[in-house]
Amino acid sequence: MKLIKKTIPLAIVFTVGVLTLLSYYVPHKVAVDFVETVSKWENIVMAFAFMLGLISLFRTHYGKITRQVPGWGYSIFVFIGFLAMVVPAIVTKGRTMEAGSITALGWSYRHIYNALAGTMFAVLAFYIVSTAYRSFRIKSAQAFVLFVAAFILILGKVPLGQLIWDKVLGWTGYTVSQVIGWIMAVPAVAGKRGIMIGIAIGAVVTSFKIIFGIEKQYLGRD
Amino acid sequence: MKETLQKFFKIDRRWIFLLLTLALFIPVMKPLGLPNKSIAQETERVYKAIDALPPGSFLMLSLDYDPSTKPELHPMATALVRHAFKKNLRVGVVTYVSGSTGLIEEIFSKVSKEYNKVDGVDYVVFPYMPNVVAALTQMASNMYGIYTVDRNGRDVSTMPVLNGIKNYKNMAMVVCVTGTGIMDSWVALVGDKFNVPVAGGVTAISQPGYGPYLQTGQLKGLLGGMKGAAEYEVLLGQPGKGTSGIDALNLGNLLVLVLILTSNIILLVVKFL
Amino acid sequence: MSEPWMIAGAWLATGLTIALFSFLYKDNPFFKIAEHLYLGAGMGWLFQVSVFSVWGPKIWTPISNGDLMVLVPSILGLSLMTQFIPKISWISRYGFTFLMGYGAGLAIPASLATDFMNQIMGTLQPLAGVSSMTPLAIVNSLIVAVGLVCVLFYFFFSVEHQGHFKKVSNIGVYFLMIYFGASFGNTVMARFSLLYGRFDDLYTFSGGNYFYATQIILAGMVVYFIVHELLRKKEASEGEAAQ
Amino acid sequence: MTKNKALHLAVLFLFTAGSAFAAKPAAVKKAPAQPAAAITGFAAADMPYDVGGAALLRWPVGHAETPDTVYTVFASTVENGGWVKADEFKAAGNSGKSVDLPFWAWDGSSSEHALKVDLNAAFGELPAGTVVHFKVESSVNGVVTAASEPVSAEPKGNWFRLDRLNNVVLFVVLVGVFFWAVSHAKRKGLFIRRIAGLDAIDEAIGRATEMGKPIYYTTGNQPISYIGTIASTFILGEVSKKVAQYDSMIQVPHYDPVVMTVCKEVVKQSYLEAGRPDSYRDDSNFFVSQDQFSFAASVDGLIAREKPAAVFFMGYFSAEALLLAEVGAANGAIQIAGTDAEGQLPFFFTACDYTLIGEELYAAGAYLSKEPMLLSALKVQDFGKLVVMLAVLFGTVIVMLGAKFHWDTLVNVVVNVFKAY
Repeated sequence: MKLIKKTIPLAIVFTVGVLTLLSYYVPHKVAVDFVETVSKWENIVMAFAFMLGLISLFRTHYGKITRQVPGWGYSIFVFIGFLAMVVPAIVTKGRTMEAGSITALGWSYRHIYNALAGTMFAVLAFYIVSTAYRSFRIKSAQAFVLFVAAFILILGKVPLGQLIWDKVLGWTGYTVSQVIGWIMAVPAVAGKRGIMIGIAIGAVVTSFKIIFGIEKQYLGRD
Repeated sequence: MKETLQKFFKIDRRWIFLLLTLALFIPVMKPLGLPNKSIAQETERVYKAIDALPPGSFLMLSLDYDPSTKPELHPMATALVRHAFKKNLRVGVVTYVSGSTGLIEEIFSKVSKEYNKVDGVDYVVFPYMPNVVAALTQMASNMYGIYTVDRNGRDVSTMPVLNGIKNYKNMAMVVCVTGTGIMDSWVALVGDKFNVPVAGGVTAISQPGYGPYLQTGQLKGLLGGMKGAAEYEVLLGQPGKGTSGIDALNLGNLLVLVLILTSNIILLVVKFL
Repeated sequence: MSEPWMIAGAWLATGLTIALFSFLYKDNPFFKIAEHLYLGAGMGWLFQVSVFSVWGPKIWTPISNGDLMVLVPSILGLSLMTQFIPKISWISRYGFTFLMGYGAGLAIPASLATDFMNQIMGTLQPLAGVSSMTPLAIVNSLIVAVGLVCVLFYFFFSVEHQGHFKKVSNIGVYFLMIYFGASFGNTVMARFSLLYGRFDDLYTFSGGNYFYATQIILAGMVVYFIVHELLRKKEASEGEAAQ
Repeated sequence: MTKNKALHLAVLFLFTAGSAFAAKPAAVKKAPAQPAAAITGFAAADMPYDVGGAALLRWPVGHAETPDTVYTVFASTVENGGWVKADEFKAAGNSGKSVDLPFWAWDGSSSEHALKVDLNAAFGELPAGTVVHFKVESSVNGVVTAASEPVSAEPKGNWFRLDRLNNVVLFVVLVGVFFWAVSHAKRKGLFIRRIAGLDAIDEAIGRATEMGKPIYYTTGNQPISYIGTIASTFILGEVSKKVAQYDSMIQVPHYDPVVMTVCKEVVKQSYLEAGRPDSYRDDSNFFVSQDQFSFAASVDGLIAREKPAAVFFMGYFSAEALLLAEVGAANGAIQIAGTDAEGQLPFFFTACDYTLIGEELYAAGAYLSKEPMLLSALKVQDFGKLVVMLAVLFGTVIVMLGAKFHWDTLVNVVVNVFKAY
């Protein structure tokens, strides 16, 4: 039992991992084809995984409706939203445009999906302001640096801010765009690069632990 | 005194939300025309390059943005099309982002009427193509190898707008408006190799990354974000969404600055009280 | 699509937009409806993408053409479904260990190349042109190099950050702060332009040709909040009176 | 210290050994000497270290050549005729130095021209074993001034990317260090400094228990194959163990169904290890949506309604990071974030109480579990950083001095070693 429950899964990780790893160093067509096949396979497995999610979602909300838990009425809208996208998609075979005008799916996409996604994305504008108000308080030298960098970037990105800079700090001989350019190309690069290199090395080590089965907590106990 | 001030720290976020709504919505209804600083050189370079083209030249536009970057890039694309029509240039449009087809339609259904331009005679919109690298490579020798029909399925070979246009050598200029990396492909695969002038329009976030291309002249000019769109509208003498947009951004950014300054001033005062 | 459909679409989009924005005021039934609708619509959109770009061309077409290789990933994919049956849910390990192996194998060389070696080179390479650089440019390149070393030291786990180590790691923190601040500030305007775009749509839909969709829906929602608040107060005062 | 030296020697040896295999002008067929208007020494060979379908052409710089001279390369797959223009370039823009390969895999000089010809662009996919013929013409202002005799080469797929040797070496060294650290850890134990954000986990869970409110944990928006997600599942294991001990409640909304599957296993095992299998609830891991913003909208709704005492954001996040974190903050939760999405770090950093920056996310699982095998991994991470720090410090000095005194070879070596091909 241990063989099929644990050993084989670990063998799969090892084999797929090592072969994928090697394919980076082997230019031959065999390796290229291998990576192509495996990534196609991954695509297919992910398509099944998506169904897993969809079924989970339906089960949850179907359960809420049948058990009539408080707020079950809202769960009906999950199914309405789903059908509002899928029914037109079946009719139009997944095309949003046909002969220069939008199809039923295009209509659903634009007025339901896109309106909702765009709005949620736009809500970020509100949150970015309230976060800024709350957290850009100069309580330490480090917070001061954070504040100054953010302040200059917010100021210098709009024409009015550039005018203000020229009025107040024009005597320095540097425009705010030059200062922004310097911040983004020098100190910010150092900070970002440090994070990136750290991440890279951490990712390599973690991948290594997974391929060699050193980290296998994700398999569960039995 | 101290307590009242400290209350400001815990001010209900919803007041801030309301202020921001006002700051961004008022310019939408009525552009304020807040002072826009002198026009950036990169914007002017795009304008001058297009303005210098003789009437009847073929301008290729690659409009590759979807609704998520529409606020910044749509005004640019609209202003560019207006400029081209005003100068009586022939316009071809290609796209490699599937979400942009509806937006392109929006531009031409409006702007072509303003200038009495006819689809197929003065402009052509090609259908969406998924693989940008393959398409750009193919167009180097013969663009009809991939584009046989326009977006409505009409045969392009007989269209007057494409008379004498076969590959990059026949095009006067390429302008790519995008929120993706597609502009890099245009520069590397087309501009550098076939001596076609390439200019572009990008979002404000990615704008600093194109500095090197501008320096080396691989890009003839660049419109950056809402500001670039507004500047182009000023050059064109037709204020539009870019101009009202930059008003909104001016007010929005200033609001943030005022807020964080206020909160720090209160912090200082509280400390010394 | 005909005119009435476009107007209906405008009303729908306006309603959903305002419903989501109303969460900024407080949680309410309109938001909950929009939220649940979005849940379904989002999965619906992905479902149709998956059907027409994976299930059709990558699974169904090959199988009907006799290419049985796709059965292998299909079986791996199916194994994931055993999640719904707790007794045999361990079978799903076959599916996800495949995904993990693939991810880990890809990550090692790619991270080493782009995020490790190329970043070191990016720091060193500018200095190769030192003979033709202005003093300022040299100083800038050196700031990047020193800053990078300090930031990396901040992440160093093997020594306690005390004494001189503390100083070095503190310098690293300053570089991180500049990056965070600059990156935050750089994003602010982009988010505003998105919000401006939504407002612009709402303004368009407030026109007479859309039968004042924005105003009417907004007014309706305001009325709801007022009535709701009044009822709540009334209930509260009645509750007090009863005591 | 001697160990380090030995290592350096080994690395050096590998690179020199590599250059022994480097592509020497291994011509398949050389053109015989030609009269005046001829390009002599024109040679064709298979392009090394590639998948096939490309050839490498080399010929010496001509005496009569000016920077304006244009070279046109023709290729053909048949014995006679069938010439197709494969490439065209100005003499000034190309030399043996312009082939982008490191010093251990290529020795090009500036007194020759070298060109990689991509044959797939000209002929489509070539069948294996096709012999391709090449010739080159030079011209000035469109007038042909010289031409070469045709030569031939057979493009084929190769088995090793010698140009990526530095990548291999780095990987092998890291693996070696890992096993050294493992054996060291078993003998002596390893020191790891404290990580502030992780010490706050106890506090957060304790508070949730006191308040009788749930804890929310999100694993980001990447699939299970992504490293940040896997790191997040490790941390989830440790967090849920503590949750089980405190008898608090954890809720894990998911973006990816497979990650949910894995997390169920992880949480279940943690409850077992904490000795409270009866408190485990299968629905504590639940699927929300695989669509970015509808996930954010729903989780925002949940946080606003249930008002959790603590929220954990561990994994990779995109724009939804601030959408989630700001709602959590507004609802008074203690928030601990950890992400390797460097673009979102500023938002977590400002909106959350503690933030694990980048690699600290990967280190967290090991730090919390205190298991020697896992702690060894942290030592490898430190070793990697040490390599970078030393490389940057010494590299800066060497490159600057080298550039100043025109030690071109030295500068080239340093830059090549750290370049990814």
